[in-house]
Amino acid sequence: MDLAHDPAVESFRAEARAWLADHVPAAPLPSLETREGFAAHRAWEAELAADRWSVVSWPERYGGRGADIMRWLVFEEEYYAAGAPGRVSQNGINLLAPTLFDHGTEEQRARILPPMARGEVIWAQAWSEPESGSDLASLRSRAVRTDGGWLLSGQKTWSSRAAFAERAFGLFRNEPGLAKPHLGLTYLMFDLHAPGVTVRPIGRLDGKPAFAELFLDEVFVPDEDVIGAPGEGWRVAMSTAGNERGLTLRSPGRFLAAARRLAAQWDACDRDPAVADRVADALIGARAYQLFTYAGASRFAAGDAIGPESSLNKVFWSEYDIALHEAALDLLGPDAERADGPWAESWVFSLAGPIYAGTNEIQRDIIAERLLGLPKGRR
Amino acid sequence: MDLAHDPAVESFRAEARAWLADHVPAAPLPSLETREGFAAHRAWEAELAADRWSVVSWPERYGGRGADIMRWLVFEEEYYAAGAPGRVSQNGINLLAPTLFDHGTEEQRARILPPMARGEVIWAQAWSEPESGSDLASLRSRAVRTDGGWLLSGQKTWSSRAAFAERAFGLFRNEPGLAKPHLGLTYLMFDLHAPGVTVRPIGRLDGKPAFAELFLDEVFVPDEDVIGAPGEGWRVAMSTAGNERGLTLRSPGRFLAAARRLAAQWDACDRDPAVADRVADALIGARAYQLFTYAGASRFAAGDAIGPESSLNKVFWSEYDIALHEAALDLLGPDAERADGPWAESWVFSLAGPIYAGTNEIQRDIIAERLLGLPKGRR
Amino acid sequence: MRFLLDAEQREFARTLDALLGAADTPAVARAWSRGDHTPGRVLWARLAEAGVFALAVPEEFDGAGLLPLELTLAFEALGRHAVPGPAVETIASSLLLASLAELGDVVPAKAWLPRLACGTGLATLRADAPAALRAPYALDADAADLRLVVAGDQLWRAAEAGAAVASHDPARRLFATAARGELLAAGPHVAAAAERAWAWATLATAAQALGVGRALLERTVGYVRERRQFGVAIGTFQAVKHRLADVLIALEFARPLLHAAALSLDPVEIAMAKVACGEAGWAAARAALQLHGAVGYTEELDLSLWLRKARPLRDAWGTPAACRARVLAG
Amino acid sequence: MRFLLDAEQREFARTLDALLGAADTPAVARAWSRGDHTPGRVLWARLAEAGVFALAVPEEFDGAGLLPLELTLAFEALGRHAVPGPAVETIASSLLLASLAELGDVVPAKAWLPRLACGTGLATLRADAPAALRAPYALDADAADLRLVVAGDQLWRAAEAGAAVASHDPARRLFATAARGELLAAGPHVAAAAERAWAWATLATAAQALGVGRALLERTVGYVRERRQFGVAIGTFQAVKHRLADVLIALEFARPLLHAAALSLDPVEIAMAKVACGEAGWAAARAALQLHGAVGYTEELDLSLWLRKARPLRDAWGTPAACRARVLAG
Repeated sequence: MDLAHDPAVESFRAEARAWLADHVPAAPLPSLETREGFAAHRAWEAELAADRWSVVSWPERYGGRGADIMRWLVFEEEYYAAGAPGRVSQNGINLLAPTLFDHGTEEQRARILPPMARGEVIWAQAWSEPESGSDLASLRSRAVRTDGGWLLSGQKTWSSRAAFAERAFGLFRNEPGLAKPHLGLTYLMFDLHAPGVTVRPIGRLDGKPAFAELFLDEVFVPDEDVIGAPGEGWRVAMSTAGNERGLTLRSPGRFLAAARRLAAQWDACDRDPAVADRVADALIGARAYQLFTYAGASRFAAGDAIGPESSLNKVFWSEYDIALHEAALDLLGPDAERADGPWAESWVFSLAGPIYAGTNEIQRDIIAERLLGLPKGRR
Repeated sequence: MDLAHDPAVESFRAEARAWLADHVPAAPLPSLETREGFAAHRAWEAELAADRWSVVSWPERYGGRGADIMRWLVFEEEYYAAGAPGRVSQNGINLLAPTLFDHGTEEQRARILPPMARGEVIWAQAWSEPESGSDLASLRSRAVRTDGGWLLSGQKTWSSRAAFAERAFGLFRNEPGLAKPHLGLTYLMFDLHAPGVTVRPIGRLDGKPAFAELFLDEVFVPDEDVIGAPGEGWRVAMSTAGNERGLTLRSPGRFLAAARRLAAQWDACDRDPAVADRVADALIGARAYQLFTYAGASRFAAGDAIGPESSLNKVFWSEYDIALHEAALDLLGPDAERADGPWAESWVFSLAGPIYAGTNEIQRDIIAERLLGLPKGRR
Repeated sequence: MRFLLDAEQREFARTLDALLGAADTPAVARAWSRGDHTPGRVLWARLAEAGVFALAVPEEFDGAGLLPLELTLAFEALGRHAVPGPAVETIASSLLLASLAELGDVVPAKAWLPRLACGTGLATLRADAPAALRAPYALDADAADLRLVVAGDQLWRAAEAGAAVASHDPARRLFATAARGELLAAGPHVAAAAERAWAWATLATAAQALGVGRALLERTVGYVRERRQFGVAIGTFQAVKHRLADVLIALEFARPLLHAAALSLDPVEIAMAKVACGEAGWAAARAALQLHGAVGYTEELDLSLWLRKARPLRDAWGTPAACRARVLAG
Repeated sequence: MRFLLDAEQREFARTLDALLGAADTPAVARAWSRGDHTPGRVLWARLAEAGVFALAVPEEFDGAGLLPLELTLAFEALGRHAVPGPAVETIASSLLLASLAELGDVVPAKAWLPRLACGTGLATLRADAPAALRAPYALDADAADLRLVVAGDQLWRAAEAGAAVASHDPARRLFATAARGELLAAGPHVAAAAERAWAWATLATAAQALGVGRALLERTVGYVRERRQFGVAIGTFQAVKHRLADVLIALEFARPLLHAAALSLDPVEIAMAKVACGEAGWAAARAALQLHGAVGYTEELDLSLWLRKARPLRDAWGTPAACRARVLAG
């Protein structure tokens, strides 16, 4: 057991750090949830991609560096330590791309991944529906077979990035009325500007259109944009959901950087004793999350699959993130109210953490039932 | 709306304070959960009773002072502020006596209450059974009709005070097999030294025999020791349970005194900043609990009944008590481990708070269903 | 002792609640957020008619006398209905001017108190001292007719609102109003009067936070009774029940502190009430957001009007940390 | 990097677990609580045979060399099985003597380390300095063969255990052992050696707390699957599930900190591990007590053996407050 990275990984780290030091914008970009900020973040993705830093873990032929999971973690540490911008391509890179690697065709990968890596095509996710939030198996939007493809109809919601993105991916019911609701679903990709698609941006708490409602009326999708077999969508999507909750959604690098920022702010506030415990806990929690992830990555590198322990992960980081931001705001005193403050946007974002990617209530049910073996059935 | 007591109440307070200043033992009595301490506390009850301070809210003919609820609250404030001993007669005074006032006969009251007031007869409660903790309606111990009375058989547990007490009260099933499990129960009083009773003391976490298991084998109870009608036990007991959770189980005086002790200890520890927030919250919580109780007492004095809001009360004080003790122990640092420390016994006692008198899980269900109107059924 | 509202007080609260319930306050708040103050001023006039802004104005200046308990009832209602505008600041300004008058400086009181009491004048104020309770911005200074700034022992009437600073709550418009313009008063009596004004501001803010928490709880209870997932109303899930039970406990144990603080006007009791009401309101917001899920995270659901107010009110006119320190100072 | 136990380490942990699982450790702990050390010493010898007490003894003194990671595995197992006795203190004493030897003072090491490593000697120690990590009592001084007391820059071997002080955990017997008897060493190297010893004591205590938490969780999961109320196993209630899920999260995020601290022996990392393991163990105890209900509150249920240990271990060799301060000191 050791925590020292290989020299090759450390030289990868040094290379990333040097590149970031040269390229990270001095001033923060405008919020990526605005049209102007979206464009600025898209340009940043192109800049990353130009030197093959946008998708380090992908194979080189799609624009990556073939980095293993340790290198990916190290890259993320450097990325956030450098104060680099949020990732507008996150849905595509973290949710769709892993699905394509596991279930897509070579044609799909070659066609879809390089423009994703360059930020030319930004992807929105289209999972939820108005009546299907946590209960994803109850989806009702339909995919009806037509000549050479499918016609999508129905309504999707909480589609993050959809206000400004080009394309989206999600599950649609191709065979209604089956006994088990998670059967008869198909995983499809579609164009947000196709005929029949209406995108209605939704403002989140701070008013920024961080997600949208999608109204689909017989939107044609060619067969080449189905991932996996028709009717197999649930199984295909669940592997993505595992990724989402697991190693890729929140890299430890984010929280290490945030905890260091908090500690620096606390130093600057004369080490306010009323917040001391929470600053210590932020430092401890960031390190714990990093080490927990290293342990998972080591098991993954040794050939183990990522299992339901990703639910531990989701609950931990989402509650950690809120606690960290609450401490930061409390250090600001009455200035915490300022929407232009140093923690303001990430605080608003943190409040969504216990809700999305499976609410923490659902995650705790999963932990209790699958990891502790408590009986299912009631909630 | 006002918070000033009547002059008559204030002079009652002054009388109580003066008596307590003269009589409260300088050194704490030995733990009432030991044989020696039980005897010492019984003697203290007699001393209280000699000057009619043991049951101030009872009518004078039974040894009380006919104090109204405001006077009772004021007495409790003075009692705990004076550092007076815990009440070994608590089960009888707070649980059985209110039941006798509501449902007993005049003969029962005249026979039972005065020796209870003098500490001559100490009462244990005998509610729970091994398979019926929170689920009290599932009781199985039986009362079988016999000539001039009843024969009790079965097993009771968590019978507090029973290791050293004289008598006990509880519910027994006189008519098994009815459709609704809370029907067919009878409320009876019995002698712990009667033939057929075996008392097995149970040590609590600190080893002291704070409760006992009772094995009953055809224990004869005369009709005069049934409270209310046979089969009406559930209804009779529930009025007591309301009292238990409500105003009488934990008087605000206890927590005001404890919070003041904590604040004094904090002062003596150089106002340790790591515990400051919790000391402030202890002071705030004690005052909130006092005021909440005053509001309830005012409504009660104005003729309202005590309803399910007593569940708010139970959850609040039990969690408050633990938080207060945790702060106190943290001020002690590694000395918190000492079983002879200033907070040791009351800390162990506080840990039982969220469990007994209806677990806090049950109380929160009640709050959600009866006060907020959320749907019943699942848990 | 009778720690219960009397019939008149209950009637006052009921009347305000009915008035506000019929006033489409969400629309008023949304207009205010856009900078359209017209519906807000119409509502303000009706609240003044109901007596709200006379509760901190002595009778000699056309007020109702100082009635702090009624004030908490009114501000709980304002919070419950998400009423926008510098209501706390108007009350605090009234107290400030009334206190100056008591201390012999009667001119500003004569000029302004009757207007504030009858609702034709809106006031705001800003102060850097006392440090622990500093109010660094003047709320809604753009909408206010009277902008007071306390700087040390000077009281200024600012001619301009100054630079705007965005709040997390768009219905709260903050301004860094500068201490210049007309010097209304100077001397140690300014600091004394300001201290009294802060106490009332803290009390009124605590009441408003409690009302916000109550609205959040009520709306969330309504939502979880209706919203179905996994085939049942989510209000049947024990995790949902227990979280809402905890919110109710926090709110119900905060209210008595608020009323006691109003009765005594003791600074420690006011600080206690502010901690309890502010934290309860914010706990209600956290629970409301979590149990509404994604829909609660949108600005278009009216819930956001309360969600975004809860944390600013927790910190305004005395953060929990500052108030806990006040409690410990004794 | 490979942040995973290797096969040998996993085998070591498994072996200890099997050994202890077959040793009726609850009976051993109960005997120890009564002052009957015989079964405890028998078990101690078997643990020594398995190599536990050699993990902090250099090879030149018949030890296995300093193996902090293996130490955390061993102490997690000791905690999980509620093994009584001054195991942490014996390890810390070994480190203290080994460090003195490194610093040139080899006599006490020669006299004691071989005995401690092979399990024929039990050691305890007490210290007033450093203040933040003070260990005010010598654990099980009545049972120990070697009683060390650090007082400033002096190291004493006490002839007598001194006055007994009761702990909340009757299996932990505390003594106010006095700094007198034989002066083993004096000078600044004593303080330096002591600091290293404290670090190992903190690490071992953290591991023990984690093991205690794990046992409490396992036993509670077993109980709630069986215990029925209202017609169902109480483990079907969501409130029960969520509380146990939170305990699992706390334990699972504490363990990596423990292993990292063992790898680096960095004082900040050790302090982090102690906070996380100590708090997780105590959270597990609170949940275990609540979910067992009254039966968990009795000493006769074996659960009490772990329940009573969790809070003393949280505070021993570095309270959470002291460790958080260490983290912040950087």
